[in-house]
Amino acid sequence: MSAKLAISRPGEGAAGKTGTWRTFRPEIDLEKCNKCGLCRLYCPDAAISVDLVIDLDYCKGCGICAEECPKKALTMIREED
Amino acid sequence: MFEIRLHSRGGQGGVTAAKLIAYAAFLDGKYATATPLYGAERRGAPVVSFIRIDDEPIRIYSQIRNPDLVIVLDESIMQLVDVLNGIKPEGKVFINSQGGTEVEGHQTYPVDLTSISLSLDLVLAGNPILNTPLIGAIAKMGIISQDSAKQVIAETFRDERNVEAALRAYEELKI
Amino acid sequence: MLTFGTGNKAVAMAVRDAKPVVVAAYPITPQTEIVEEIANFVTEGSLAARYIPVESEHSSMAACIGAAATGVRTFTATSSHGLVYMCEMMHMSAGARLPIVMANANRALGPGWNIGAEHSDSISMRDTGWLQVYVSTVQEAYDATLMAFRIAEHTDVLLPVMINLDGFLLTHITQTFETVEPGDFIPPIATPHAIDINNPGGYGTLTPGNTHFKFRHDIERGMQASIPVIVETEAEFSRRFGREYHLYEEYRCEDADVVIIAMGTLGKEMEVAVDILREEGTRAGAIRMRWFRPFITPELNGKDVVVIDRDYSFGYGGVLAGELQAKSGCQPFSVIAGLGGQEVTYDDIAEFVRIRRPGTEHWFGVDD
Amino acid sequence: MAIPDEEFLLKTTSACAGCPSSLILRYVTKAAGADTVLVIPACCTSVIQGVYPTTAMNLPVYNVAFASAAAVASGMSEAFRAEGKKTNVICYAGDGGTIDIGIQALSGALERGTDFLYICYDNEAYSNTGMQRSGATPLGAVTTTTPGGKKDHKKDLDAIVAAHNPVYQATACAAYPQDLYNKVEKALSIPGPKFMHILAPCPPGWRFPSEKTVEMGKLAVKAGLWVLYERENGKLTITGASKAAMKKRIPVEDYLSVQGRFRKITAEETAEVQKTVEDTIARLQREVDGIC
Repeated sequence: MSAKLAISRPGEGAAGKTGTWRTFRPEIDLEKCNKCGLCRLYCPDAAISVDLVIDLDYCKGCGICAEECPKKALTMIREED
Repeated sequence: MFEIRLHSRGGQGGVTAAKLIAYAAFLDGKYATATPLYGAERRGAPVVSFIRIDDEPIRIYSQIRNPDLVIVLDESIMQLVDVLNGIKPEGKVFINSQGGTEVEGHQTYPVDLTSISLSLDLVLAGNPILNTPLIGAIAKMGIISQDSAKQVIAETFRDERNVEAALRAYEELKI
Repeated sequence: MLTFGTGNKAVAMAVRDAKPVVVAAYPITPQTEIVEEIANFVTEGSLAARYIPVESEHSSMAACIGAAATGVRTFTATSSHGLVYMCEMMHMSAGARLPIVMANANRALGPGWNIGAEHSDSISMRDTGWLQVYVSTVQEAYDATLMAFRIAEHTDVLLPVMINLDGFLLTHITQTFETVEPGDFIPPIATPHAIDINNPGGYGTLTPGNTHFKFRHDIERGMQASIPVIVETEAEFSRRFGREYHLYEEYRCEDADVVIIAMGTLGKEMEVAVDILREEGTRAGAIRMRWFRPFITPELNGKDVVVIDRDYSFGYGGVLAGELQAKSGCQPFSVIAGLGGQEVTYDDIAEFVRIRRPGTEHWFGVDD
Repeated sequence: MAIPDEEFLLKTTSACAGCPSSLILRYVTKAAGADTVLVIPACCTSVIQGVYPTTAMNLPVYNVAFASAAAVASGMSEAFRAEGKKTNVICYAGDGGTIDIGIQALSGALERGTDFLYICYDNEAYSNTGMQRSGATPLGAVTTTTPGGKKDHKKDLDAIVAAHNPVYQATACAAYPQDLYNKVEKALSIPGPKFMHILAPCPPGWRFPSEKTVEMGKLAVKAGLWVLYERENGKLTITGASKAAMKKRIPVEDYLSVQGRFRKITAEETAEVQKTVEDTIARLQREVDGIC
């Protein structure tokens, strides 16, 4: 090992696939969604893309998106075992 | 090695005087060290400095126990401190003295440095400047050369009166 | 240029000549003159550095870390309580492999308050990963400071270096010394792990145990690699500037039956004791340890050994004596002397040799 | 100001679900851009980046010891400026690392005029080590070291910082990303020492469900417990949702009662919290009006 200091390099999945942390999963009802983007704005983990697609590999299921959605277009669904 | 112990009071410039004497010796081509003995000295408290002059590099850092010369910048200190402690039998004493104080058993050189400075109005922060006339006196004693004494004063003090003070002390000291 | 000044001034002038980009420091007796002189150099323009007047020693080392992390040359200075106050950052700076150079004016720790020379401050930093050199003249203070930058920044080393000089005894003594034009003696700094905006990374991130120990091991590799770098640097210094230094300095050791070992100013004064003992018919010699980290074991060849420690590890013993014993197998007469600036003369040192009892400990001024 | 799409927090950190610090950091980094170094002392953010050799942070992050962030930033900023670089140096520290152990270094760096932005994300406790009280923990809050509820008030960090007269000082809240983004962007456009104090409602620490992070921040602002403002060249401006809250507020009880950490707060303490709110609002209004 020649590195003098632990320098971590950026990459997705640094904390593993955090999608496995979820108990509840957000689901979008595209009928109700008005593309306001608040869900993406408030997602702490930037797991919602510009096109408002939720990356379920990483979404931790906090539920902020559903809570803050003004159109109630998001619902938290219990993950099945 | 020639060892000098210098007694003064805080604020009288004793620490600077020791550096200037050592610096003059350095200019003479000698090895020299000047060491202040620091404690919790404050203005007015007795202070001791040491000067060593030699033809060889000086390897000693401890205090001077057996001086060849004792310099007393303030006569009144002799009431408080045994300035002759450990002085060599042939050791000499220089005293800044108004009344020509002599020390028994040792060659004594009394010069009134204070009056010289006061007569030239050489006063800094309320204290008469003693180290420039002292340099003149030490040069007269042959411990440092006249040229080096002049250079040290010229490099250290801008005021011409310092040169005059050194010259007067040089003249007043009787060998 | 031949000049005349104190140990503190010599360090400051060496720093000026080494041209650091950032100096962050906090004043403490008896180091103060170093930072005052450097502040003067910066103000008058003879040193084009950023001087950061920090609010504590913890922050002086922290600021040096921040600056050195960007890949620039840095310097700080401290003493005693200041050094132990920055202890956390001592570990951080060495752990981050930042080649910071620091002067430490060795001074006792309270209570009671004491500003005299003692090595307990720097000795207590021995396990941080800092290189430590102890100097014994004003000239050596200047030379060792210049060399410290070259050693610390060497890509085989990349560890910080501390130059230790005895408080007052060396910081405040005025002696002759010669400054040099370093030229390319200190090559431009090139820290391979400096922050690179174009190659983002998490510096010093969470590191699991099975990786962490590899970085720790690499610190030791740097330490070991520093030995040839020190030898090479001192040889190059001698070639260019004419003054010779070694890992440790021997004095009249060739035929000696007994050697005195010490660091700092006592390591110079003891040469006078050796001369006195020789005149008495005792074949004495002296070894002045310069580098305490990395620890370099001198050749003792079965000689009687008298070690003077200006430090103490409570519940253990004199640190230098203990390390020499562990590394060389000698049974030293361990003298503890000079703590808190206690006056120790060449006569006292000669007496240590006369009364020596190998394998025992002697507290000067206590056990008499 | 339009918020750029680029993310500097890659999917994903190991932060708790609903973490306000991650949310704040998303917008801090978006506003700062790539020419930025984050200096991070011990706090949740020093842990959530990921484990060597991979990090979720797509910009340089220098991890330092707890008390040292502002001093490290001082050295870093001076070194960058000495080399002619404009790189943003941002300390991103928790409340413990700012209000308690790091306040000396912060004070020194502000006083020295360090060109940097110091951000304190405040979740009102030592959350990284499992919710011990900090100087930022509010009156009445239960933490693991105040099991009966805290008996002392939250330290007024903003007043302490204001006493240093930084060139720019602002508050923000995780619940208002646009306001937060605007302030970071503005702060970084001004040379000199800048400071931001950002409220970070912490689901596990404050004992509320993870989906309520944003809601909790909004309640704090609506109750006037957290006032959004900025102070530039000594001029105070109330921003965003706090403009309304300066005139009309919900009772603090609406905020306290929905958090498990306040389960032991007494009626007297609740009244005291309410009084503190009224005093703070009145003081800020006087400043806005130029009366003090």
